[in-house]
Amino acid sequence: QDAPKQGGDIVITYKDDIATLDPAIGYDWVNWSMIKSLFSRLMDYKPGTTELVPSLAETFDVAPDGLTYTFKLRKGVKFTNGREIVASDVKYSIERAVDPKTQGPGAGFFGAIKGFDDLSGGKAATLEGIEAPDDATVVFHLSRPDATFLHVLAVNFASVVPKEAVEAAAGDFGKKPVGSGTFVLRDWTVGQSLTFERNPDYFVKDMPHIDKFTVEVGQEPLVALLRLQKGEVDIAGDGIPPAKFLEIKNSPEGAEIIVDGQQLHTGYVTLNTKVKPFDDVKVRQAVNMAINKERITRILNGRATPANQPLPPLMPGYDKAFTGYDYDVEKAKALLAEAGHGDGFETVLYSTNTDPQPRIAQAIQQDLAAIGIKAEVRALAQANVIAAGGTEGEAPMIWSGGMAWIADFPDPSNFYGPILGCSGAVQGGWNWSWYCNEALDKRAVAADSMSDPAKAAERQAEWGKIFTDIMADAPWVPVTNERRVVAKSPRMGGEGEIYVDPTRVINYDAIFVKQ
Amino acid sequence: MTTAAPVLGIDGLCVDALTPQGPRRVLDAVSFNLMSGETLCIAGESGSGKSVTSLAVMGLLPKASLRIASGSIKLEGRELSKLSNSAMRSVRGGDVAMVFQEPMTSLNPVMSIGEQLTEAIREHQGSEGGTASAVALRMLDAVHITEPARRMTQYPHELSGGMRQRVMIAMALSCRPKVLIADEPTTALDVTVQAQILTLMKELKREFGASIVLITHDMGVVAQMADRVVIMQQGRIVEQGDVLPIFRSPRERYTQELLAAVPRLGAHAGTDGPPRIAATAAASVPRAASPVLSVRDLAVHYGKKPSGLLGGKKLAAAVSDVSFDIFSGETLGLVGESGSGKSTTGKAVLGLIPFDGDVAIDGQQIGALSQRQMRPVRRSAQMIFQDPYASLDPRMAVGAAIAEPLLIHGIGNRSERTDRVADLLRRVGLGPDAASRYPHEFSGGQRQRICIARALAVNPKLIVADESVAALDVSVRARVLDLMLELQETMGLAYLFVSHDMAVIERMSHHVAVMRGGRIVEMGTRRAVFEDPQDAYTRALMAAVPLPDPPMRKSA
Amino acid sequence: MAFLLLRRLVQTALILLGVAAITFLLLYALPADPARMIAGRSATAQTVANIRRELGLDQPLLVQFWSYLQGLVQGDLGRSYAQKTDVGTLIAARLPATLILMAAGIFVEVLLGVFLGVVAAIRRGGFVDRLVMMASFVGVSAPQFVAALLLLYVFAVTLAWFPMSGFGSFAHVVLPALTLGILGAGWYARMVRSAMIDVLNQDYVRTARAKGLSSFRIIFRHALPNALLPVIAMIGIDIGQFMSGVVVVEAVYGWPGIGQLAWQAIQQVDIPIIMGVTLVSALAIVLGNLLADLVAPLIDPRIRAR
Amino acid sequence: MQVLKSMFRQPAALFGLVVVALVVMLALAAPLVAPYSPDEQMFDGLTLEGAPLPPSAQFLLGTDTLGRDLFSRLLYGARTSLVIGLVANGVAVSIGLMIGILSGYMRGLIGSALMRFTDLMMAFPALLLAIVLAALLRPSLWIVAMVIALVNWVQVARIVYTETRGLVERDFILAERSLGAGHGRILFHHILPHLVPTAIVWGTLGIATTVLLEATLSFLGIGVQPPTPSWGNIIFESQSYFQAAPWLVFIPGAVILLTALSFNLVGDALRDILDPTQRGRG
Ligand SMILES: Nc1ncnc2c1ncn2[C@@H]1O[C@H](COP(=O)(O)OP(=O)(O)OP(=O)(O)O)[C@@H](O)[C@H]1O
Ligand SMILES: Nc1ncnc2c1ncn2[C@@H]1O[C@H](COP(=O)(O)OP(=O)(O)OP(=O)(O)O)[C@@H](O)[C@H]1O
Ligand SMILES: [Mg+2]
Ligand SMILES: [Mg+2]
Repeated sequence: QDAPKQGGDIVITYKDDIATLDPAIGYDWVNWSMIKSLFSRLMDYKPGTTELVPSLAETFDVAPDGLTYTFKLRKGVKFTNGREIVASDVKYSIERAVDPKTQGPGAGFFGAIKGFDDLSGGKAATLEGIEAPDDATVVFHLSRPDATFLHVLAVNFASVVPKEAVEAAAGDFGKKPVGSGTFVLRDWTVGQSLTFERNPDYFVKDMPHIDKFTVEVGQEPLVALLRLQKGEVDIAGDGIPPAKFLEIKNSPEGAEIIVDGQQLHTGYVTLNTKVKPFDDVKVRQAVNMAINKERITRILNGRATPANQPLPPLMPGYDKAFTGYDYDVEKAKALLAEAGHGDGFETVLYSTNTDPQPRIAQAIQQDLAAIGIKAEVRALAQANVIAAGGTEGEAPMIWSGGMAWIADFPDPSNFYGPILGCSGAVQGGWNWSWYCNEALDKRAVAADSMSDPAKAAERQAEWGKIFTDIMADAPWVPVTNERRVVAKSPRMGGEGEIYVDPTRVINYDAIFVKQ
Repeated sequence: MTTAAPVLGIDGLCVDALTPQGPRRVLDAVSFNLMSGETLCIAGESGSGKSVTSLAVMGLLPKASLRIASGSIKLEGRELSKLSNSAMRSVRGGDVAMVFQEPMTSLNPVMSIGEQLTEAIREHQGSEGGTASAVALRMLDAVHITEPARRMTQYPHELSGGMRQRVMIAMALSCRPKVLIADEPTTALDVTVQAQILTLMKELKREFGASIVLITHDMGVVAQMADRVVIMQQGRIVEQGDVLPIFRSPRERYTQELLAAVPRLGAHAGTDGPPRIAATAAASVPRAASPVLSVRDLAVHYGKKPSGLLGGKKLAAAVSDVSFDIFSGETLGLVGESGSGKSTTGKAVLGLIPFDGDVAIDGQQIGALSQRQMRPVRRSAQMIFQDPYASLDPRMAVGAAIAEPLLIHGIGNRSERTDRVADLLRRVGLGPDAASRYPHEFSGGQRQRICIARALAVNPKLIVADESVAALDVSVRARVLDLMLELQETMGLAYLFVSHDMAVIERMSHHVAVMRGGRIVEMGTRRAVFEDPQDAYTRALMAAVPLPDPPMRKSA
Repeated sequence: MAFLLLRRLVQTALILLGVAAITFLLLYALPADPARMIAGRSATAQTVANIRRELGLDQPLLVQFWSYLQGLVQGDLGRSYAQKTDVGTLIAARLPATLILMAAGIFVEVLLGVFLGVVAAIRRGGFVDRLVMMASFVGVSAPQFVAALLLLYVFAVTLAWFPMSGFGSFAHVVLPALTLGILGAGWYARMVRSAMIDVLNQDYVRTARAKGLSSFRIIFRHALPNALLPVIAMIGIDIGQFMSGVVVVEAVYGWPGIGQLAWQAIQQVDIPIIMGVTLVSALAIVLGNLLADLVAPLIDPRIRAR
Repeated sequence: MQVLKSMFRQPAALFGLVVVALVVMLALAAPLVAPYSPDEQMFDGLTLEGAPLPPSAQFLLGTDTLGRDLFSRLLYGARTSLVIGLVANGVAVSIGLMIGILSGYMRGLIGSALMRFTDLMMAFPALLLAIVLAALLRPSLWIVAMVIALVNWVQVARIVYTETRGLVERDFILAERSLGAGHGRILFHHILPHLVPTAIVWGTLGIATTVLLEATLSFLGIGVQPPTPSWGNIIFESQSYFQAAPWLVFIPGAVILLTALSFNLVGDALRDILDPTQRGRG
């Protein structure tokens, strides 16, 4: 690949409007990467990889007990309003993310910081666990060891914001963001477009590469693709719709346009362990064997690979040797018979209603029919599926497509708690299998306490084991690991990974124009 | 008599009506010529094809149901029936203008009178807006409409039947056509206005050398206007010729009958009531103690009711201070100027429009009655509307329409009703096949008879008859009037009889009321009003009646 | 007249109140929990509870409704849950686009529909009539998405006469308006055709012809106004459709109208936005109908205001 | 009988009648006619890359994106779509007619109240109602039919209301009142017949739009759920494939068009036969 060039304006399209650019609030995959570029955090990732690097922090130090983290800030870094960033800004920003008044969804990430409960419970106004002894030093005190804490400081919610700008915006900070990232929001025409310009004072030289990018929203993906082919658009953010994929792929310029990369994603079917007959592990295993994942990847035009465990292959801890349940209809039938359901049974399979999810649900439905399970497919708007999943005894099976877990940060623990752990198996939770294995929960806590960097490999192995052990209980049917497909114009340069960055989707900092 | 070529020449014209059962001939080999400067009157039976003939000349036969089968129509030697549509356009309105028989439905309900008048003027004379409306105003004035300037801004539904008729005439005359075809132009007009209109037409003829085809039932009008006469019956011309020979010595039987049936004003002078028809009826029914219809201080306002808060339009009374009684077996004849409020009175006394004052039918005050309570009253009081076409549901077969009141009031079973309908149709002189046809397939006079039949169906005690024989030829009219009298004698029917035809009023009424400007200016027994009119207007009315006698015209 | 208008305005307010109440009730009958939608997947139960409390979602329904109404009278439509901005601002930002598309779309629709309907009525039973009938059925049977994309392919991609997407110039509005117009014209065409057939048989049309007027004037000045009543009503209805229901066309042409806002809000259970859009479009519908009712007597003087 | 005979005389109406009969018969006989099960995702129904197959001898009208036979799906889909197009739409038009007539006819409080109720219903976001129902009820064909009827009647009512207002001012209505005709009689014998053309327009154009509307509603989760086919959801599922697999959109589209058109031809003929003022035409 050629070296990145500086300069150039580009246009990016998305279907959905940008909800907010407030780092304490924004939490969807579209604004996620924009917020990443508008703000900086103590920690960040090397573009296109899952490798953590200090960012606003110059250096950091972890105490041996894993309970105290000390960061030294980079000198002379300024917010785009001209003020220099000091340690108290870090403290303020994280407190703001936790403060219930902010209504931020990310508060829970900071649960390990001392005083978290007081602030989020409204009993305190600040976090006692964050100290700013001087302008250049931030110290975090944790109430329990948290091996993912550095990752936590790299999520958007830990972005550093200037208090005066937040207050000046009077509740509208999400529309008038001020940060210290690679880009500055220059203009926002609600419902139409946003313009980002490079931050000339960004603290890393030659970052970012492009001068400006314009985000046009409300753009139908099919049309965005047409515009891209005509040269009006440089990146079609929503990717290539299934209907167009083969046509583009098989066209002469296909290879240049399509960026196809792995992401931290697993598509799965949850089997509700609290609903008959899925309370029987044999039934769950039978279902695992009944689903023809190869066929499903074919329906997806090969844009996914069959999955056999909860973790996606890119995730540390993924067990390459594990094969899970093979597709075996006979064995599945036998297992069902063993469980006393030789004649099959009737059940309901939920799915969201955006293409291709209902189609995949129907493919699964047909596979289940082959072993005698009559599943009614119920394709609903996402909010309703989520509601059904979080209601005890409601949804026997849910195909997660469209809402599937994409990791917040590249650590296996992020794939456990809310979706497979006991804490998520509550009313309104995201553990739609309602699977709660206390023993595994304990092992998970133990693994997360191994915060000593030296033990990282051991911790990874332990996490991998937890996930393969889960598969013995088969609360999920891991179905596919979908790759993200982004379409870019031929003039756009850079490795595929920075368009499908595992931690931020499109890495606006790293992309460049080839000229 | 000139030997010059006729302005309009019709030769062997045959027209077929298309019916589901196949074509039915409605015009059979009609031929006549219209000379320049001549007035040709077409008279004849109702339904004989007079209107169809004139429509054929205009090229306006309804495509869906009537078609020229053969024959030629020549205007100044030019064959009209083969003209292209656009060529025909310049003929229509410009060279040949027409006044239609039914003024109610012939004006566009959503356009102001002014616009409907001026557009034709503009179309054919190319005058600018200002002059066109000046011409229009002049024409309205010429047809003697009250407040012509205001009428220009009004809509057809706000005008009385006679006013609309005059608008139609004004419209036709405004372009100074070479040939004017007027289909019953004065049917709805009171005699004074009729006289004025006829004079106007004569003037037109003199001034512009226009030729006129005048279709009328009124032999008085024929006598007064015609140079030549065409008598039609059942789609055929039975006799045609100069006016004097026809009146003096009619050759055909039908013509003789027609002339014999002409009512003459003063024919009943010296008697009190209408002539007796039924031999069987009791010698004299004693006058009932209480009237069938009693009206006191009736007033009607059109327009919006003033609303409390911000006030509504200023209201002008269309009718005020009207009081009268009608006893059973008696007829009150209502005459008067067009627009004087006759129809309004008729509608109000049946509670069809909001009114002030007291109206009692059969002793019952109707002002306070609900729709449900009104129903028995409706059975005993029926109305025959001035415009028969507009008052018939275009989507209901005539038989069903006549049977409707029976059905509404639960009279008889299915077969009895069918019989009754057939009987009524026969009595008003329509064939039994009429029952299955629809209103638009009838001639004006036929529709009027349908409405009469419908009103008679339930044997009411009171009938408000609004110009209900205006469109009938004299022979049919005589039959219908006799029928009405007979029913009155046998069943004690009471009539409020609105008509502009003084001879008819004279024949039908016991009492007569004369209206003008919404008020009754004179009321009394027929004898008193006819033989000794007090009011100047009444006297003018009497004087304006045309006499059905051509020679007398010459000496007048 | 003024009094009548006043009465209708009061009725309008009542209708809006009714719409607000029903919508509110329905939204809360939804099992989906807005707090959870905002909180996203990683949120703890505590976070969700906090959000719920901050949004006032833990209050009894009536209290919530009451405070919503209080805001409403002061012209405050509330704050979006997901976007954390004034709903009023969000709607106002998209209102011009919606109104422009509405005006243009209805214009095309009515023009095309009336024209085709009139032509079909005149050529009744003939080839043109059949063609118009076919066309109107193609219009209503066509899925909007496909129709919009086809037009886009032809006129924006292949011929490049118009821009593919966006908002701002006259050229931008042509294709979306054309799409909506072509799809909707069928209704107008059919209504006008059947009303015109009736009217053309009336005596007053015969009178107009007897005056020797041009066919054009006869049809458009004499006959058409008598056939327009249903068209007026249809326009009233369409105003409502355009205010909330043109999501697909907006999406295809990247048109920043209210439809897209509403659609996204529904997906996210963003109640304040849904309420706001509902009320604004309800207002438009009621005003549209009011307009239709007021225009009808102007077209047909026989209908006097009751 | 008379009606039927007149209809046979008009080629267009005859064509419509034949198509309507054919569609209904095919829907009823779907299991006998369909070459495959409508739900079977056939292994050889997709290319190796997962693309649907164009029409061929094996799959008469091609396959869809899951490898199912389109012809079979259309046959079975006719059942759903006919119910929606005829029943749901029919009910909507009937209710709309009723309420529209009443509110246009009645004066004073009741008429005005009825119309304001219609306004309210119209102003109310139907989509929302659909979503809520979807979330609360078990989706079924009848619920979607109900929702469609509930949504569509309002517009019919509006049109009918306006037309009725014009009709009541006609003189023959006054004449009917003078005869003593009650409200019911005037409404049903004299006003309703004049609204038949409108009803036919809505009844037949409505078939096409409701069949499509059903798909929108199933998309929202109410109404027939996959894999049950309906003409609408066949189109909807694949509408973005209109280039890659045009048969998936245009064939069902043509079927909807043809069906609605045929109903319209029959309706138009019926109207002409019932409308006396149009009688006698050659
Ligand atoms: N549109 C039509 N369709 C079928 N028959 C018609 C139509 N119009 C008129 N007729 C018939 O044609 C015949 C002649 O009608 P026409 O209107 O010319 O009578 P007319 O002489 O003008 O009578 P009147 O004096 O009553 O107006 C009548 O029998 C009538 O029933
Ligand atoms: N709907 C209406 N709105 C307003 N004014 C009306 C309306 N109907 C009638 N008028 C007016 O009321 C007056 C009386 O009309 P009416 O119809 O009673 O006259 P008429 O005596 O029957 O006349 P004609 O002999 O011409 O039929 C006229 O000046 C007319 O313009
Ligand atoms: Mg006549
Ligand atoms: Mg009168």
